[in-house]
Amino acid sequence: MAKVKTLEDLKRMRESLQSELSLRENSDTPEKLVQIKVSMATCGIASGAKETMSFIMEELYRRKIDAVVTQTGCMGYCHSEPTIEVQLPGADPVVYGNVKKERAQLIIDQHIIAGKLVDGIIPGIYSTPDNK
Amino acid sequence: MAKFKNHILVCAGTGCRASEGEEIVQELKTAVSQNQLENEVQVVRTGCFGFCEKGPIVKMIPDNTFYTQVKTADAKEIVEEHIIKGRQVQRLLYENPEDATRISDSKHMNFYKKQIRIALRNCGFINPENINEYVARDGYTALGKVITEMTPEDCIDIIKQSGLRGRGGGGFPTGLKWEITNKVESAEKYVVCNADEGDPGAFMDRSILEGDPHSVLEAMAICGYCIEASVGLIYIRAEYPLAIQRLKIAIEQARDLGVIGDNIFGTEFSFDVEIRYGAGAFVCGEETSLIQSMEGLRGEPTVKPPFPSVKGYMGKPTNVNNVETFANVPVIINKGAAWFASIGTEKSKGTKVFALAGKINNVGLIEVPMGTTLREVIFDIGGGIKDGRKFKSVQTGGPSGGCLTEKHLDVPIDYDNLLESGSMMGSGGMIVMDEDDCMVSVAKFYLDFTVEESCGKCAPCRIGNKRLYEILDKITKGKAQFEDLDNLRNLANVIKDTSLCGLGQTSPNPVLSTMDNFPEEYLAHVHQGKCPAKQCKALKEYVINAETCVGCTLCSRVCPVNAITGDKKQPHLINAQLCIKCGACFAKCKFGAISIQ
Amino acid sequence: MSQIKLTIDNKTVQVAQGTSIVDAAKQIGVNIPTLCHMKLEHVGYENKPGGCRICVVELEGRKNLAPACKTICTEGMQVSTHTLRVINARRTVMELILSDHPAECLTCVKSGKCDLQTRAQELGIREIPYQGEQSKYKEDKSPAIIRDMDKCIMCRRCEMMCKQVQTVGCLSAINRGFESVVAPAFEMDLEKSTCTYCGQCVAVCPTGALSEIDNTRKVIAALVNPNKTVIVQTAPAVRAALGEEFGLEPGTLVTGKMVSALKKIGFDKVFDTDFAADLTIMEEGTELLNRLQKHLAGDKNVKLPILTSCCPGWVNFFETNYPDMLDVPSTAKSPQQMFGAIAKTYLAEQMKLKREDLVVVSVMPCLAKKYESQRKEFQVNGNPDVDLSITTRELSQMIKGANLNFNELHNEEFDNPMGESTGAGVIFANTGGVIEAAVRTAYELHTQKTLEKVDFHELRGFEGIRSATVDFDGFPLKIGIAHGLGHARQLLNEVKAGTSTFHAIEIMACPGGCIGGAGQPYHHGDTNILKQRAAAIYREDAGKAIRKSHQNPFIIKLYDEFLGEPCGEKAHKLLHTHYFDKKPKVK
Amino acid sequence: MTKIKLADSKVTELKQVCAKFDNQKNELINILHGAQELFGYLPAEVQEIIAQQLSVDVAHVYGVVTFYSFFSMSPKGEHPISVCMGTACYVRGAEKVLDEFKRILNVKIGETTPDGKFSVSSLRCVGACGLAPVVTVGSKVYGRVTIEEVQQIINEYQ
Repeated sequence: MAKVKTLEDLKRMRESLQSELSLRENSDTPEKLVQIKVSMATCGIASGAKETMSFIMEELYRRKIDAVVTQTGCMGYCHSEPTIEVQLPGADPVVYGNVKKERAQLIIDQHIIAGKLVDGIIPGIYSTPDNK
Repeated sequence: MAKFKNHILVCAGTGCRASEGEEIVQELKTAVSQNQLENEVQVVRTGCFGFCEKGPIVKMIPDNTFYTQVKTADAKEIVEEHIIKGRQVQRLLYENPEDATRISDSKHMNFYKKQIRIALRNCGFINPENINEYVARDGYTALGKVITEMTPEDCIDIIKQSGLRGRGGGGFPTGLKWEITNKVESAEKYVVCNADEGDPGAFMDRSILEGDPHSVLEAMAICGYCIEASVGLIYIRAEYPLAIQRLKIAIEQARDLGVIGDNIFGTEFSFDVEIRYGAGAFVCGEETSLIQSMEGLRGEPTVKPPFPSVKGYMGKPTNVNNVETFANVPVIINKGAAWFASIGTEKSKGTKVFALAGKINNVGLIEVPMGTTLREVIFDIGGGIKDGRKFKSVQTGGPSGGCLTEKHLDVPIDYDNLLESGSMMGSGGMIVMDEDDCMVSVAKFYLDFTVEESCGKCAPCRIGNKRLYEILDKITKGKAQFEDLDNLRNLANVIKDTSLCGLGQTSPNPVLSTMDNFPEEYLAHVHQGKCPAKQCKALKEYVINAETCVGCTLCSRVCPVNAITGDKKQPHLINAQLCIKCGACFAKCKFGAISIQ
Repeated sequence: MSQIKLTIDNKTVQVAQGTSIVDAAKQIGVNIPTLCHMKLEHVGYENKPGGCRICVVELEGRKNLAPACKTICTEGMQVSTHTLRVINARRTVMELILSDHPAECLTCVKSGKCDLQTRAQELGIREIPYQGEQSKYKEDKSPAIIRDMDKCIMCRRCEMMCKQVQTVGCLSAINRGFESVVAPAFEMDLEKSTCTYCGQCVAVCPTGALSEIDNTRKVIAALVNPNKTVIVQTAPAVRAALGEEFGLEPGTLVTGKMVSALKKIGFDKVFDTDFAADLTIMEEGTELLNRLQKHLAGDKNVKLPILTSCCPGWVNFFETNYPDMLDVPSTAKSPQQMFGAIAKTYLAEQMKLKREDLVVVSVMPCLAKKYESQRKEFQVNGNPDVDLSITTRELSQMIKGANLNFNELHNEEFDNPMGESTGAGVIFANTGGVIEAAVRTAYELHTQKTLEKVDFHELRGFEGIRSATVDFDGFPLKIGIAHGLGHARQLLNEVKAGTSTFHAIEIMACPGGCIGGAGQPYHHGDTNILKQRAAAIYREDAGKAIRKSHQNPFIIKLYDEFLGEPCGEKAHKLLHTHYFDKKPKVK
Repeated sequence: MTKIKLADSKVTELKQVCAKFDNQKNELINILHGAQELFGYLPAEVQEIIAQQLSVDVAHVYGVVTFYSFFSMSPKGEHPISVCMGTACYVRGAEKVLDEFKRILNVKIGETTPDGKFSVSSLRCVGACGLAPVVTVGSKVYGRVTIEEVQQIINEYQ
C-alpha cells in the first residue's frame, strides 16, 4: 500500500473508494453484485457466524452468483445472532437475524434469487451521523 | 425472476405477537390472496421494531409508511386502500405527540432518532479488517484536518466545546483532561486507551474494537497531537482475542497507509501505537491501576493526586481515555462541536452506548442520545421484558452502579441523573431484571464480584466488602438480625467514604441502592425469613397442594433424600426437615401441585 | 521553598509546599492517627501506600475522605480531622481491620508495643460488630524470624523495607483482595528464600505478624542446668538502647546496669563483645594492610577493595547476590563468632571446662546473629561456638522476668579477661564505626607513628553512602561506607563493574548500623532515636581510656599466650572463615 | 511444591519470549502471557527463569502472577470448561449451570479432574450476553445452556 503523504492524498483516495463503492451499489446486474455482510464480532462468531459465512460463500459459488461477501463488526442485535445484511442493487439493505445454514439457504433461494423477503427481518431503527 | 412490487412488514416481536401480530399476518395474507396479489405483494414477519407501546406495527415497503396499533380488522383496509388504491390509511398513521400531525414516512418519525449511532457508526457497516472501507467513510480525514490545519489548542477547544465526557464511567470532561495533559511540560507523554472492559455484562468497547478499530486509532493520534505525545498504548483485556487480532491488523494497515507512524501527512507529527494486555483484574479499569499494570506491576491503584495527566505511565504525563470516548472524537472533528453538543442533555452531550442484557427481549448493543429515558430503552428499543414477566429493576453501571426501579423509568439517562438516582453511568452495562430476581441476591452477586476483584491494598475495600458480602449472605440464608441491616448500611457508607480508588468507592452502590429501593425485600428476608422472589434457597419451602396432588408418586421417586411420602393416588407430603430444596420435585410435577412458599 | 496557608480544624497553619496533611497537623499539635504510614526520616524512605485509611480526614469540597498521610497540602485547603463523620469512619475501618485479626493480645509477642493495639485503644474500640472469616496462614519459622501472617494488616512496611531499602526483595504482596498478604515467592518458607535475616521487616512491623525467634527459654534452661557454665557476651549497640525498654531516654548508656542485671540473672561470667571487636580489628586490619601492601607492590592477584565482614545480614546478602565475588570481603569472622571461638578454646581451657559444658550466650541488636550462630562452619563436632543468641528486646524480657528493677541497679563491671575493650570496639555499633576502628589501628601499624587525632568525623554520619580519604602518611587511603543493603548493593555493583576506587569498604545491613538493628527496641518510625543511640556510642568511645584496638592489654596478652601473630596460622584457623555460593539455581 | 523439570528446548523458547520484549521488566505481563501460551500454565520454575532474565525478584513475579486471574499456576484440563458469570449470564441462571458442572465432574472452581480431562473455571463476561448463559469449552462457545444440557456437553468430550 502506498503511503498517503498529505491530506489531499487521503481525500482523493476516499473519493475514488467511494465511487467504487457506489458503482458497485448502483449497478443493474444483480447476479453479479449482490452484497452480503456477515456480522463477525465475538457474539456472532460464538453463535456460528463463521459457519454461516462460509456456507453462504460456498453456496453462492456453487450457484454461480457473483456476490461480494464481507465480514463486518457487531450490528448490535445480540438477541438474533448470527446476523447478516443483504443488499440487492438498487434496493435498501435488509438485515436478517438468526441466520444459520437453513435460513441462509432460504435467504439465498428466496431473497437473492427470487427477490422475495424472508420472515425474520430485523428493522433498522437508528440513524447515523451521515443520515441524520 | 419474480420481483415483488410491495412488501408488507409485520412485526413479530414478542410484544406485537402478544397483541395479535400473528393474526394480522394471516389476515393480510388472506386479503392479498383475495385480491389475487400473491405475485406482487409479499407479507413478511420481522423482528421487533422497538416501538412496542404502539404495536402491532406494520410497515409498507417501498414507501416506508408506518402503521401503528394495527388490528386484524384493519388488514383488509390496508391491502385494499394502500396497495390497490395507493392511499394511506390515515387513521393508522403514527401521530406525532408534539403537534398531533400524522406522519406518513417512517424516516421522519422521532422514533427513528431514539437510536443515533455515533460511536458505533461504522460497526456493522464496514469490514473492520479493511482500512479502505474506513477511509471511504471519511476515515482519517479528521486526523488530517487536525494536524494540518489546527493547533493542538484549537482541537482541544473543539473537544471542550462539544461537551464530550469520559464514557468509561466517571464522566470527566474529555477536552479538559486533554488540556491538563497538554499544559504539563514534559519531553515524553503518553496516550493510553483503556480497553480493559471489566464490567460483567458490558461489551460495548469490545464491539467497537472488533467493528471499527480505526476510529480508536485515529482518535488516539488526534489526542497525541493535542497533548504532544508520540506513543499511544492500548491496554486491552486478554479475554478479547478477536478485538486484539483486529486491532493488530488495523495498526499494521494504518502504518502501511502512513496515517500512523513518522511524519504523518508530511508534517512533523509522528505517532505510533502499541498494545498492552490486561490479565484479568477488574481494578485495572481504574486508570492508576491500569498504569501500574502496564509497568509490569500488580495492578494496585495509587492515591490521586497526582493524576495520570501529571504523573502517569513511567512517571510521565499520560492521558487515559476509554474506547468509546475515543470513538466519538473523529466524528466531533468532522461534524463540529456544535453538532455534537446539539445531541443530549444540558450537561451530558452526545450519545451513550449500552449493552442491554438480562431479562429483556432484544438483548443487544444500542446507542441512544443522552437524555433518553430508561423506559424508552427497556420497553421500546429493548422490546420489553422477556416471557411477558413484570419489570422489577434495571442495573446500570455494573458492580459500581445501582439497581433502579419502576420509579426511575422516566428519568432521562445522563451522568448526573443516574448518580442522583443512586446508580451511575459506568461503562454502559444495563441489566434488566424481572420479578423473579431477588434483589438481596443481586446485591450479593455484585459483592461477590467485588470481593474477588478487590486488589487488597486498602482495608475498607479488602475487609469491608468481604464483611458486606457475609452480611448479605446471612440475610439470604435467613440468619440475619435487625442490627445487621444497620451494620450493613454503616459499613457500606464508610467503604464508599474511605476507600482508596473508584472500585471501593462505588462497590457498596448495589447494596445501598437495593436497600433504598427495595427495603421491603430486605425486611422480608430478615423479619419473616421469606424471599419474596423465591430465589433464596435457604428460605424456600416446597409444599404440595393436597387438592391438586393426584398421588402419581413421581415426586417421591425423584426426591434424592426421600423427603416426600404418600401412598399411591393419595396426596403426598414433603417433610421440611429433610428437604434440601433441590427443586427436583417441583420440576417433575405435571399437575402444578408443588409450590414454593 | 514557597509557603502554603491552610486551615486545620479551623486553625490557620503555614507549611512548606509539598507538606502532607499529617505533618502540617503536627505543627499545630494535632496528631492524626496513622497506621500503615511510617516515615524513616534519616533513612530517607517513607512508607505511605495510603492503604489502612485510619488517617482519613475531611476536606472541604471533596466528596469522600482523604488520607492525611498521602494528601499534600494546597493553598486554602480546609481540613477537619475529627468530625463525627471522620471519627465514625476511622472507628469502622479499625473495627474492620480487627475483624480480620486474631484477638490474642494476651499472649502476643507484640502486646504493649503493637501499633495496631495502640491505635485501637486510642480509637476506643470496645467491640467488633463485623464478624466473619479470618485470614489463616501457616506459621513460618526460620532460624531468625517468625512469620505469623494471620496478624498481617497489609501495611506493606516490611515489603517496602525488603524491596526498596534493602533491595533483598524476598517479600512481595501476593494474591489479591481478602486473600492478599505479604509473602516470599510461592509462599515458600523464609529459610528457603533469599532472605538475609537482616530483620528490618521485623523492625518495622506494626503488629505481631513478624517477630524474632525467642531463645530466652533456652537460655533460662541452660542457666538452671547445674552441669553448664553459662557466659554471656553483649554487643556494643545493646547498651545504647536497652534503657529504652525501661522508659529511659533514647541514647541513655546503661552498660553498668546491664552487666549488673546479667549477673543477677545468673550468668557465670559477663563479657563484652567489644573485646572481640578489638580482635576483629587486629585480624581485619592486618588483612587490609597485607592486601594493601601487596597491591601497592603490584600483585595483581590481590583484590581491593577489602570489604568488612562483621555483619551477618550483609554476609548472607553477598553470598546470595554476589556469589562470584566471595573472595572480596575480609575472611575475618564477626566479633560474635570470634568471641565464641576464643571462649570455647582459650577461655574453656583457662576455666578448665570441656567445650560442651560451656554455654556461650550472646546479646545482640540483631536477628541475623541468631542464624549466624547456627552456621555449620561455626561448630565443632556439632557444638556451636555461640550456643544461643538473643536480642536486646529478649534481654529486656529476661530482666523483667527476673523481677529486677532495672533503673535502680548499681553499675557493675564486665568480667575479665574477655570483658576489657577499647573505644574502637565500642564504635562497631555505628555505621562507619568498624572502619574508623580499623583505621585507628591500621594507621599506626602501617606508619609506625602514633595517631594523635583519634576521632574521624569524616567517617561518621547518617547518609546511606559515604566516602572519605584518610591520609596514611602520604598514602591516600580511600574508604567507602554503606549502611542499608540497598546502598551496599550500589557499592558492590561498582566493585563488580571494576569502577570502584575504594581501598576498603564498610558495610552494615541495617540503617544506622547495629544501633538500628532489628533486635533493638522498636523505634516506631522515629529515626531520631537511632541518632541518639549513635551519639551515646560515640560518648562511650570518648570516655574510654584506650581507644585503639591494638592497645587493648588483654588482646596483646591473647596473641602472646595463645594466638601468635594476627592472621597467623592459629589466628587463621580460629578467627577466619569462608563463604558459600547461596544463589538459587535457576535454569 | 513438587519440582517439575522443564525441557531444555522449552527453556530456550521461554528465554526467547523474554528476549522478544528486550528482557524489560515493565513488559512482565506481556512476557507472562507469552510464557503461559508456551506452557499452558506458569509453574514456579518458569517464574524463576523469567525473574532471572528480567533481573527482578522472583517474589515480585509471583506477586504479579497471583494478582491476575488470567494467570494460572496449575495446568488446565485437556478441555478447559469456563462458565461465564457475568451479570447477564448470572441473572439467566449461570450459577446453576456452574454448580451442575461442578457436581457432575466432582471438582471445585479452578480444579482439574484427576484424569486431567476437564478443568472448571468461571470467567467474567465473554461479551456474548445475548446467548446467556454462556459456557466455553476450549474455544468452542455454547449459548443458552440449560442444566439438562450440561451432561450432553461433557459427553461430547468423553
